Amino acid sequence: MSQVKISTADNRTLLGFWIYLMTDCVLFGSLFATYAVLHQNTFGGPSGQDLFELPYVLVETLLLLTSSFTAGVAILAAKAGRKKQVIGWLVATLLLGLSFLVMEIVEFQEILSSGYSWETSGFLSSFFTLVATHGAHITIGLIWIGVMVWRVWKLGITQGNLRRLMIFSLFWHFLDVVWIFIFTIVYLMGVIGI
Amino acid sequence: MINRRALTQYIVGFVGSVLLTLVAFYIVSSGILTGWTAVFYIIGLATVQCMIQLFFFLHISEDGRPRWKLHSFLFMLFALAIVVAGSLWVMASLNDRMMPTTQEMQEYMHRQSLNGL
Amino acid sequence: MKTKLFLTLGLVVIVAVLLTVYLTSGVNVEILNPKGIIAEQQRDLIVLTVFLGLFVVIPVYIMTIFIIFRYHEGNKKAKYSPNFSDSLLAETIWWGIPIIIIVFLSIVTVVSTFKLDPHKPIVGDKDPLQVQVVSLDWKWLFIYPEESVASVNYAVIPEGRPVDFALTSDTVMNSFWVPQLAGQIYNMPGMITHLNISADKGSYNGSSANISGEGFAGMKFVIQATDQNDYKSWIKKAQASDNQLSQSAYDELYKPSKNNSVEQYSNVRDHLFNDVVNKYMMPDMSKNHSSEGDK
Amino acid sequence: MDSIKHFIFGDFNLVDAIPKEMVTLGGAIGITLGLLSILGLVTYFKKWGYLWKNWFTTIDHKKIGVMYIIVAVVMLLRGFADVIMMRLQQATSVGSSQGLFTADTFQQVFSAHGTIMIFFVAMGLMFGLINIVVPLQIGARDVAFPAVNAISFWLFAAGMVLINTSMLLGEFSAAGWLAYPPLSGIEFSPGVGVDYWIWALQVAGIGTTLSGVNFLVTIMKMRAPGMKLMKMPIFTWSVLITMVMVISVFPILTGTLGMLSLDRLMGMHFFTAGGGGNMMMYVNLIWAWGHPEVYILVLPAFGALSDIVATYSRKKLFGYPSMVWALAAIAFFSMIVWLHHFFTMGAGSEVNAFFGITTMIIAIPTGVKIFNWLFTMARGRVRFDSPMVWFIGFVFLFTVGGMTGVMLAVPALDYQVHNSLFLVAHFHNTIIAGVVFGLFAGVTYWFPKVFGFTLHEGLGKAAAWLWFIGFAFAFGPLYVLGLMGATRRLDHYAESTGWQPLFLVAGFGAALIGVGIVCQLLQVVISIKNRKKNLDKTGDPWNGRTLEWAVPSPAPFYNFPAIPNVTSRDAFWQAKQTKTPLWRDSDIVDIHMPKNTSIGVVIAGLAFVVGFAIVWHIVWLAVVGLVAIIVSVIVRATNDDTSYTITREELLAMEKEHKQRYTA
Repeated sequence: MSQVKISTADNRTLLGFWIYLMTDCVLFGSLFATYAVLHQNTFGGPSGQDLFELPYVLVETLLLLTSSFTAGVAILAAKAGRKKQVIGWLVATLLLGLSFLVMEIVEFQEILSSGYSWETSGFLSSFFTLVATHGAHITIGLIWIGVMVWRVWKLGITQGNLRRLMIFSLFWHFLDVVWIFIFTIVYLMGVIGI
Repeated sequence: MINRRALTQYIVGFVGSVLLTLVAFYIVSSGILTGWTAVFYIIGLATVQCMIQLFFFLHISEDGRPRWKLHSFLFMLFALAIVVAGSLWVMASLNDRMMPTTQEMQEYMHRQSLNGL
Repeated sequence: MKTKLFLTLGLVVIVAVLLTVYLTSGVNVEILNPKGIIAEQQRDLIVLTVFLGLFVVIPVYIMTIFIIFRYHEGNKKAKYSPNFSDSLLAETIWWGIPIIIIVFLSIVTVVSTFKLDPHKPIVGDKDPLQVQVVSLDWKWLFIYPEESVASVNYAVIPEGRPVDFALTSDTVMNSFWVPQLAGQIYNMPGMITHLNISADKGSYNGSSANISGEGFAGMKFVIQATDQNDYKSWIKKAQASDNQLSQSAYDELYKPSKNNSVEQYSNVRDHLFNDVVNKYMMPDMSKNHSSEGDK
Repeated sequence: MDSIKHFIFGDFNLVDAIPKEMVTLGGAIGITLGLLSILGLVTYFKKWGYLWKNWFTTIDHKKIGVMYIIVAVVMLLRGFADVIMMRLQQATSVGSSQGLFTADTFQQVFSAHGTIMIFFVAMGLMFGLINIVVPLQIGARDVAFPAVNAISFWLFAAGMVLINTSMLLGEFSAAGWLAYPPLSGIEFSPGVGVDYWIWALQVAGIGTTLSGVNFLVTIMKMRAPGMKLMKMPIFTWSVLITMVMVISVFPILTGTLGMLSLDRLMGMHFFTAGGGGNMMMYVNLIWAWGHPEVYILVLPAFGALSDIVATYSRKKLFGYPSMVWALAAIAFFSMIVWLHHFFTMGAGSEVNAFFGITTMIIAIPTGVKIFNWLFTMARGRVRFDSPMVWFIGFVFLFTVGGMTGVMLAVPALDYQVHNSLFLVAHFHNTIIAGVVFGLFAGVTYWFPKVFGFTLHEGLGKAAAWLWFIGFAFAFGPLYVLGLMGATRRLDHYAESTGWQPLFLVAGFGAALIGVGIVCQLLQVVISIKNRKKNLDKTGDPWNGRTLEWAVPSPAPFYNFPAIPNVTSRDAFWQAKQTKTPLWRDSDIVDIHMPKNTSIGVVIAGLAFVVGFAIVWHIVWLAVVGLVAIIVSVIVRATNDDTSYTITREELLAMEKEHKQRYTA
């Protein structure tokens, strides 16, 4: 397959998507600021130390990190024009992302089953909202991978597909960066108890 | 073939991130550091990991002239820092002037238990 | 163009001045005729900032009128230099002078903000009188903890003596404002804010300055500053009043009502104010106001 | 049975939703009749095809700009109807009389007035002008992402429709234009009003964020070759800085409204009084977006005035670099001042003092801009057409607004006049005299570029003078009332306060402004009627300085046959002076233009459905709508055939036809 080149229009789209990611950063920033203000208002309910099991979250983090790596390699394969490899790495990214999402839903389920919910306290409201907003972005990303696998399988690596794959990889790496701060500020600091 | 140099960049970025995550995890779960010192270290590790991912995964350095990607990222960081730091400073000042003292809360709890509610 | 401008400006200025003089002669412009130490200093700030502001506004007005008359296209005598587009002198003036004004005003700001901090008790010969204020759905409850009396929409304070209002709300956000005595401060549920004032003799209108629902316009109250013995007799009258502010009486008062008339209560349930504040801090043992079983 | 009905219709039931209050019912009937008659007319004249092909699915930035301005003008009329209701109520509701409206209706009226005037009139006029002018000024054919631009406009329109549906079905928020909790919480505002407010703003807000991204990339990447940043027209500079602010702060609005909605719908405790919530965080976040928002509104107006003053004075803009630095300084400082909106909440003195000082500092670059405009007029040949008359009104009234702003910046002083009518008069001073006058001047100035004929001058000037004098009479008394202790949002006050005469004068002022608006509507109607006589034959009616005047009026859909090469500031003026053409026929090549797309209308329609469903708690409809949005985005994103080519010959033919149209 011939090497596909990035056109000026594509560069403009990539820059436009990057600036959209900056606005998403500010959205997460406002959720982080609210979490920082409310995380001690447990209102008699459980605190971070009671709820979070770090090993479980570590596995989640490593899953997402690996999926970020596989997404990167998928882009390299796409630039090299290797259709089968692209689909392989994309499916790997999909499976890793999906298992991350499932683990997150299981964690929420555990909290809900122990009788607490987002209605319990300001802390739990901001915890659920911050992590669930990230989860929603992950879900959008997973749908996106599904669509891309189908498009690449059907049309191979066209210029349009390459551009969309590169936009997807920006989005996926960005979500991993946001998760670094969720893992640090919500979970690690939650267990420390600051 | 897959471009060798780019692949090594991704591997380095990946391994670096995993290591930083494990170190942060170890610091907290083993409890060798606690309180604000622990927080200081894990925030530092998170920032380093963020920069690694920006550089190796998000290719923030490969930017045409003028470097719009970098400028927009730095300006966003600046706006974010103002909002988050400003909010924390303002809310801290508001809270410590207005929140009823813990001592008053204890008295209230005590009175509630007395009334058998 | 020119005559229209001159005519309009003149008309507007004349009418505005006439209007203000006519309307304010018979009427009490509260903020500009303060009756408390805090409000006096705030009035002085208003005068100072208007004076400083005019340093910029008047030159702008004069320059604008001059330029309109001089450089409109009809006046061929005026110099026309299309590339006259920068002058270091002009730039330094209109960056420099405003900076100086603002630096001076910043100093005034820092000094006045710390001096007029509503949280800071006023140093007087007598220690401040503690008055607790709870804003309810559309009325004000004043509680005198030492004398254990309370009153609705009306409070008597000894003139000249510092008063420390501790403010909270048992409903939405309100803002406790008595223009002739001091600036306003928000009342918020679950939080205590403070306003320290000291008043000359007289009767002063107060209101809520923050929208709080349907009865907002009716949330008016009066602060009466009297000499020592009038204050004492008012307190005695309150202590003698037969309706007592028990928890159930408070629950009755909590129910929304508009344009409440003045009422007085005797022996207030102790710690009522603190319980109103702390009830938002803990899961609701007694949040539902209909909880009986109280003394 | 009842649970099934609740599942299908949520809390919506037609009988309860119809407004009971006489006035709102009257308004609702009025709107419905107006709407039905317009739909009837369009069907009668069989224009649906034309509208769909040329307007609903257009991606031409000029047409989208015109649609923004049409929505803004319609909303100006709606917002001004609220003004008349408020003035009547405050002039009559004294002592024993309760005036014309109940307290609840009055509170809905001022909440709607504030929200509509800021979000749909000011933002609408601003984005209308930005859409029309920016691509033309930087020598581009369109914005960076035409489809996203269409989506942004239609989301803005969907927000407008959602807010007006609240008048027909249900009620609107009674908690003011920024709905502070706990009043806006579910406990104290159980109705659907606040939900309508939240979701109208969310839908329009997301559209605005997308526009921010779109225009930032347009200005960054699509300037004509040779147009360095410091050679850009000053209006485009103000838009660049405004869009940087839009992308920095609008997500905060999205996040805060989202959290408030979660409080109301899911019982969360972000901003509730109990349950571990913290209402002060809402006030903090909403103003961290709120204050930059008002500067987002005023900067493009400043940019428009800079271009206008330079053109009508036939002179270069005075101190171009200083003006750019002033814009940047205003934008920077506007992001660190937001606490002056709640000095009276009780933060520490050091916090209040810091934010007081940063607020004052903004007055310096604003003052610099005013002096620079005046010196632009100095030694020029100033022609006082109606845009310049708006500018003169701006100078006289906006400086007073600036002075009262510096007064309000001093915390100790703000304690007295916060939330009083003094504050109301101040922000109307800066928004009406600043944003509205600046944008009216801009609309008059760039009108011929879009429609091909100039607006009627006499009526334009009459409208300007009526607005000035009306403004002085409407808000002069409010300044005095604020000092007399009158707070804002009062639906009733006592006889003894002595305020009534001043409220009557304010009512008279509002009436004058009303006549001014009528003049503006007349101006448009009469200008359309005798447009043949006021045709703009040369494309350069005002002897302009920037690129947009280099193309004929009305500007062809592709704007420039060949992208002009720019060598200096005021590119078109240099080209006229040195007689060098900006492009030659030999430069004309095949060009790619984006195809029309219905994605905007589809996504906005679905967004309206989702918003309506969330407001009335119809869960299944919200989910279905959301899924449909995602599917339509995927369908659009995977469609590669989105542009068509125009050959060189077609362009040359069209250019020749343009020239003949006026010379023959």
